[in-house]
Amino acid sequence: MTHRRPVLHFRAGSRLIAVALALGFTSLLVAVAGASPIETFRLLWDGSLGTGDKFANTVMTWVPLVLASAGLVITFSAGLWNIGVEGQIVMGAIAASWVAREVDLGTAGIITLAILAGLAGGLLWGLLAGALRVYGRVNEIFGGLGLDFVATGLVVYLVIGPWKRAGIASTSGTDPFPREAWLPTIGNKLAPIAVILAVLAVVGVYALMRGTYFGLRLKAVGANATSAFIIGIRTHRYLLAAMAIGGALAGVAGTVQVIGFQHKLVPAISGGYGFLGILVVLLAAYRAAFIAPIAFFFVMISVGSSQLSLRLGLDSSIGGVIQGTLVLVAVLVGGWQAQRARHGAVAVED
Amino acid sequence: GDDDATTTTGAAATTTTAAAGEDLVFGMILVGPQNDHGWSQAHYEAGQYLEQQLGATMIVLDRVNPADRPETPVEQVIDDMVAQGAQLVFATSDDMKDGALLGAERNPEVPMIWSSGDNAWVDGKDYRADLANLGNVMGRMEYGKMIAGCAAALTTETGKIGYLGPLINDETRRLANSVFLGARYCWENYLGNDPADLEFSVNWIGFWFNIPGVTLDPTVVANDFFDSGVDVIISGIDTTEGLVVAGQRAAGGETVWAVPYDFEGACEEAPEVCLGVPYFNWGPRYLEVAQSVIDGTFTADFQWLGPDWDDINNPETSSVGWLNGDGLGADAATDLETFIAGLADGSINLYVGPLNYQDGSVFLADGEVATDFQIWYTEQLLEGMIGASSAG
Amino acid sequence: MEATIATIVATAAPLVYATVGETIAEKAGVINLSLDGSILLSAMTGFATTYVTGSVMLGFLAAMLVSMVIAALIAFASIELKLNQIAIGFVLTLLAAELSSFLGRPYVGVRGTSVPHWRVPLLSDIPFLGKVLFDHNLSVYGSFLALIAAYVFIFRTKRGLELQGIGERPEAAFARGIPVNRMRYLYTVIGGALVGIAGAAYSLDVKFGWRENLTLNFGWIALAIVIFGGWHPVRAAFGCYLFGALQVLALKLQPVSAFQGVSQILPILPFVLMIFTLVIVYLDWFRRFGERHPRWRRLLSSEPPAGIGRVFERE
Amino acid sequence: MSLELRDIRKRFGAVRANDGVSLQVEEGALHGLLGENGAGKSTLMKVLSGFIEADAGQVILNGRHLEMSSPRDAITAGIGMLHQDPLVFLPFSVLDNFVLGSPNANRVEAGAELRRIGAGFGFSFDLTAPARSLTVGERQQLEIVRLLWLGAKVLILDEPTTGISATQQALLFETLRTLAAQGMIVIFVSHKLEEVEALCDRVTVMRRGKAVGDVELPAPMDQLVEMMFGRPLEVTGRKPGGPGEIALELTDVCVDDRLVSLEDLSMSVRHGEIIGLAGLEGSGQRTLLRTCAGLIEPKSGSVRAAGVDLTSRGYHHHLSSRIHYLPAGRLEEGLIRGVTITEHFLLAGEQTGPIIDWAEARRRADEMLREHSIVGTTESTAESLSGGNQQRLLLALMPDDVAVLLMEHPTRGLDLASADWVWNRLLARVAGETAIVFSSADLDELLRYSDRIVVFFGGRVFKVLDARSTDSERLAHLIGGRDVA
Ligand SMILES: Nc1ncnc2c1ncn2[C@@H]1O[C@H](COP(=O)(O)OP(=O)(O)OP(=O)(O)O)[C@@H](O)[C@H]1O
Ligand SMILES: Nc1ncnc2c1ncn2[C@@H]1O[C@H](COP(=O)(O)OP(=O)(O)OP(=O)(O)O)[C@@H](O)[C@H]1O
Ligand SMILES: [Mg+2]
Ligand SMILES: [Mg+2]
Repeated sequence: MTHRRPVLHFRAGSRLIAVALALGFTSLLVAVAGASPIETFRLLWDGSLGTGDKFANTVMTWVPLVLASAGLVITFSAGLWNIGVEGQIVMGAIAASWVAREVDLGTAGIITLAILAGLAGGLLWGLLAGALRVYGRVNEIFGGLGLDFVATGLVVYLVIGPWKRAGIASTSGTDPFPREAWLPTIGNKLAPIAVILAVLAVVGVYALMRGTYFGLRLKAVGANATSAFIIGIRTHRYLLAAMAIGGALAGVAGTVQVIGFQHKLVPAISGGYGFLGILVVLLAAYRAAFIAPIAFFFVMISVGSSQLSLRLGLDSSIGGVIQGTLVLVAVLVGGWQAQRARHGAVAVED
Repeated sequence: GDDDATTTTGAAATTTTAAAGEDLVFGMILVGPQNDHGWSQAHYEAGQYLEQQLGATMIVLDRVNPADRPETPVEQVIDDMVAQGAQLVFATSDDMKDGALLGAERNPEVPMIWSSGDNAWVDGKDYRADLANLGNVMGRMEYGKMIAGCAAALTTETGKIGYLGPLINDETRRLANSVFLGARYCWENYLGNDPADLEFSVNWIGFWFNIPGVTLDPTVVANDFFDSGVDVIISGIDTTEGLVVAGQRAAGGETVWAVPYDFEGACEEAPEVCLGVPYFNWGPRYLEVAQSVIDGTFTADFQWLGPDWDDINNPETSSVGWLNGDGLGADAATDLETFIAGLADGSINLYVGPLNYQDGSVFLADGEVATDFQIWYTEQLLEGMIGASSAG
Repeated sequence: MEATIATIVATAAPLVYATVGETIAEKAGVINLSLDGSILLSAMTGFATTYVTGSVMLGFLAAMLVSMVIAALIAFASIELKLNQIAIGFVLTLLAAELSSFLGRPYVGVRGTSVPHWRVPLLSDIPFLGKVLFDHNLSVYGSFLALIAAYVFIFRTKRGLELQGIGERPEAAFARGIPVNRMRYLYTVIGGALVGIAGAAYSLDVKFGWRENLTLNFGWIALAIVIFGGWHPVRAAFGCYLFGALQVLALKLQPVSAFQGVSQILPILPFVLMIFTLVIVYLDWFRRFGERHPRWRRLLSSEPPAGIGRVFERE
Repeated sequence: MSLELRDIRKRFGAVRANDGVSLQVEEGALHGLLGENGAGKSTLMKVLSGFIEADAGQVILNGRHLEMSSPRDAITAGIGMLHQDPLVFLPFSVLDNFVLGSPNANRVEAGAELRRIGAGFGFSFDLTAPARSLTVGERQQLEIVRLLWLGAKVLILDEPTTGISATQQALLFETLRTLAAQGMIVIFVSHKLEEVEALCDRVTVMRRGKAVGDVELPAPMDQLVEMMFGRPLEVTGRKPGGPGEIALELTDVCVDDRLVSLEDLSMSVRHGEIIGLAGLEGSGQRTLLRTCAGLIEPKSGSVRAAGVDLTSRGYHHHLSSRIHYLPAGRLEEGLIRGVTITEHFLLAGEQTGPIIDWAEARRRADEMLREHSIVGTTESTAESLSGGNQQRLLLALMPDDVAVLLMEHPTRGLDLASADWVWNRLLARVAGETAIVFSSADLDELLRYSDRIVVFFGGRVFKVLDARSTDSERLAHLIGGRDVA
């Protein structure tokens, strides 16, 4: 037992080590590409937070990422690798787009309906992956991946088929929605409703996992489904519920994307936030409390990296490189420490 | 004739003035990579031309499309560039329509150009009188495309030409039709063949360039053309897959050719099979626009500019051009020269009736000469072309 | 027709490499989820190396090296650090893809050297088959070789049996004197090498040249096809050709008005088929059918190796 | 030929599985290795076969130090081990299993050898059949032949008699005697005295990771028992209970469970009654328990509890009828790694609203810990508890009003004190009207606590006995499929 404290202390340091290593690696890349690392990081900061508008844009990008990540915390807790989250975002976006295009109930009505529809769209798509896993024993990774492509296929079909712009057959996107269907904003960008949704999701997921029987059972099912089942938990229902909640939050993310950001349906509507969300949750070690700041950090990098292109002529994929390296290093360092702890347990006692 | 530049002037904008060229900062928003050897690179190099001519400073952001930059919509880029001091912004893709309109609305004091758009065309379908700061520029690529079609028809041995189309809209139908008209004219008049023997098919990928999982794969389309007997591919997309595939096929012993698009240097990736390239030269007009901003005389107008028929490849005067490629045979080159001369002196006008649309309806009655409006807003592919005119 | 089939065969070659490589790694019990990123980064590296050195051979070697390093990293994280293979593979997928964009920028749209074409003398004169199988670029023949070699190795050799044993029940393999983890490294890295070849085969042959996201999604497709193929290289190769055929079909259907819009999304069919396959093999009637017709069962079975994704820890 | 193990040490975390074990075996010996659960027998043999690397110690064969860094080294040196659960590849064919890992590549020859060597001992194999279709005994036979074919001169058998039939056991013992007579060293691991006595010439006894004795056989039973457990075995019996109402009733139940199928089984359990399920591993006890628990759906027949028809109603319905199941794998199918004791109580207990009152939960958990004398804190995770404490926790998680308790191996792997504690708790429950059905491999446990014993053989009920009129010898015969009454 005496060794526990230093190990914990070391673990807290592990994030720092990871960040330092990742920054070192990306600085090297940037330097090789002929730019100044310090200037690069300064621009990332300025590019995402520099002005009120940029900040608003960053926040509006943060919203769908946080929503998707919050949902992923739930599915990861249940032991599910919900790679289908991208597809769930897309299905939410499709459902919300349908409302935005077809329903005419005034702003409040359209937006309420669109959020509900998006939620339902994502929920159903998540539930489908869950059902495939539970009743068809299709691993959720591959079921989800397949459904991602099917969802994208569906948008492409809608955009180039039934919802195409008049006289145009392009996968570029639908016509913009009528203004009544746009989320109301403060200034040009910032949609308070979207921010409220994101905050609710984070707080809700945190509370759910921290303080409820439901969250505890979910964790039990994720840690050992067989034991959980024997203890008396209806494991199938919990797996399905996890997929449903994860999907629903992803669906809301899709809704915010269409009615709050793009204002039309485009094939790339998911923005890759599903996959990015998986990185966020991995870096957050599956804990709801950390996702909001980590997601914000990631979004700063994504949004800010356009500035690198604009001002330094750097390829903006440097943003993705930083994010990926950070998570990779964090995961590896974490694994290395766990390994040391396993071996250390023996050494300390001798 | 309509070989002169047609200028339809919209409302004048109140604009800020830059004192001298060196102080001018302008933004350039590209839809694809700036080194795509196609559409985006042509714009990028026009921007460089401005920097060179005026000593101005360009701010570029490439790959501005929802797939590549989901978190950066066009209007945001425009705001950003303006915030960074841009006094003039070029939004250079049809795909940027919504963002360009919104960005112009939000920044009414900043002159902007939406290339290939029609919002400033008073007689156009989508005229926006309220946007006094957003002008349009487009080249009369119909001529380039006719020349490309002619070169293909003069070269093909199988009598089958394939058109690698992007998405389907007025512009792309217009350009595909022009290729077809050029090909049919040369096939009939220089080779003396029966037009019915010329097979002209169009396949659309769904966007200006390949987006994996969303568009059809242009490499697959090009291969499929060659597999079904096509021996010349004419590209209508922003990137060079058609030419690359042709180059590979030729290396494998097949007799095939291709015509790329958009960018002067596009033949580079496989010069030996390249019949030539119809390209845009945005520089001259962009320079005029920039100068007008400097002078404080900018007006948001609609410019649809043809080649300088005295020298279609004059970088300072011609908005569209055609460069022969290494793959073009000597006989074909001679005939092509004749054809170009005919276009230049007005003796050849291919947009004259009778011309029918694909579904048999009349596009131009016998002897009717197409108006700009009719050409710009082409509704269908022409009779005799194989391929979809619209999606359903 | 034969030209179309020949093209399907040729354009499926990189996928064949990738699925064979992944099948080998998964048979050994290691899931290399990074395929989508590995292929991209290898494609970029292969092309860049060839562009700089002028040697196609070096390009392929460099591409292999890149994917081998990624595969080794996954094996290392799983074997030494006991990390989840899926997690590490997923992170590497995204990272490698971004790296390929970042590092590949100078090589976009430049003209390189491509894989040479070689008509096989005599054989290429066989009607139909000659054109379909024996009139290709060298990397296509390589895919045939990889496929046949993998089949023979896995199902017809002693070492192949050991490979299957490692993935099926690592403890048992270890008890028989097979150094399980060392072999897992080996086969994961060999699988990675094939994935690397897949990347180079794209950028130096099928989609000659380098562009950002040149091969995006093909890695996921390969992963799906491995499952569709029931961890059998030949069945997986069939999946690759089927995928190629669907892409061509999408084109052929485009002018048919009834299919407009729908034709655009035909390429997603492999994923639907994969899910379908996975569901079917767990259905009761399929099992009963399998019991009655053992021959069919073997052909249609889709049992993953029992030890897949599981860390073998020597006590 | 001689084999010597010298001062072998091996630890797993805090557990010293082998704590300086030395052992010497001579040519032609049939050497027994005896010890209670967890004594370190398997660990020692795995070290000898190169499967695990010892922290310290030497293996000396014929006076030569062996460098044992892998099973390959052991096989090369002529040491082969048959593991407790035969390490065969279930989907692979018999022949594939036979050749896998051998340096000889010729399959035809190998097949012929398998047949030839097998025939020498009276084994026969279908070379193309998947190993999945073999019985445990047949899988062992396959492994023995394989090891001999690879040239094993030292053959280690780790508890080979669990899970095989009496005829197969007789055949196995015959085979081992023949091999020893041919000059091989055979090491036979078991915790069953009778078997060791019947087969071996010498025996080494292990306790708590140490070799505590080395005796020539035959030797007095009491001496061996004392060596094994460190004290003479106390037998605390049980007063026969007065059975009450029928708690669970099976009528003509037919079940299909992979290799085992129960046919037309009728049986009833009364409140306050204990039924022991005897039989070799995999003979149908687990299938019966899981059917009673609602985890396996019977093909036909009915399951009723307190007059309610539960057939095909599913596990959760059984639970709400107060029928509980405690499987053998404590950390696999009972407790959850990474989940604390407090959380376990929350999961198993009644839910009070959707929100958890953590302070209250901790207080209750602490109470339970004290009540069940579990060594651990409310925040300890399941895997950090010792096996005995895990079993205590599992029992503590059971509600008080259980009607039928279905248990697999209630004391497997527990030391005597823990085992005693467990049975005391169980007996207390029985007094409170609970009916218990348990399976065990320990004949004494079965005889000591059961009212009735149901003996399984080959996937069917072979005999139902009154426990008080049976002795362990008869039971052993019945388990082996021979009825000598
Ligand atoms: N971890 C597990 N271990 C064993 N069996 C399981 C497990 N999970 C699910 N099952 C099986 O799946 C079946 C359905 O499980 P569960 O009761 O959780 O589903 P449900 O839909 O929530 O309940 P209901 O039976 O009320 O529909 C169970 O009857 C059981 O046979
Ligand atoms: N891989 C392992 N990790 C951790 N502890 C282990 C491991 N293997 C064995 N142990 C522990 O080492 C001790 C000795 O185990 P071993 O398997 O050698 O006992 P055994 O005498 O064979 O018992 P049994 O009769 O039950 O088979 C036990 O306490 C066991 O829990
Ligand atoms: Mg043991
Ligand atoms: Mg159920």
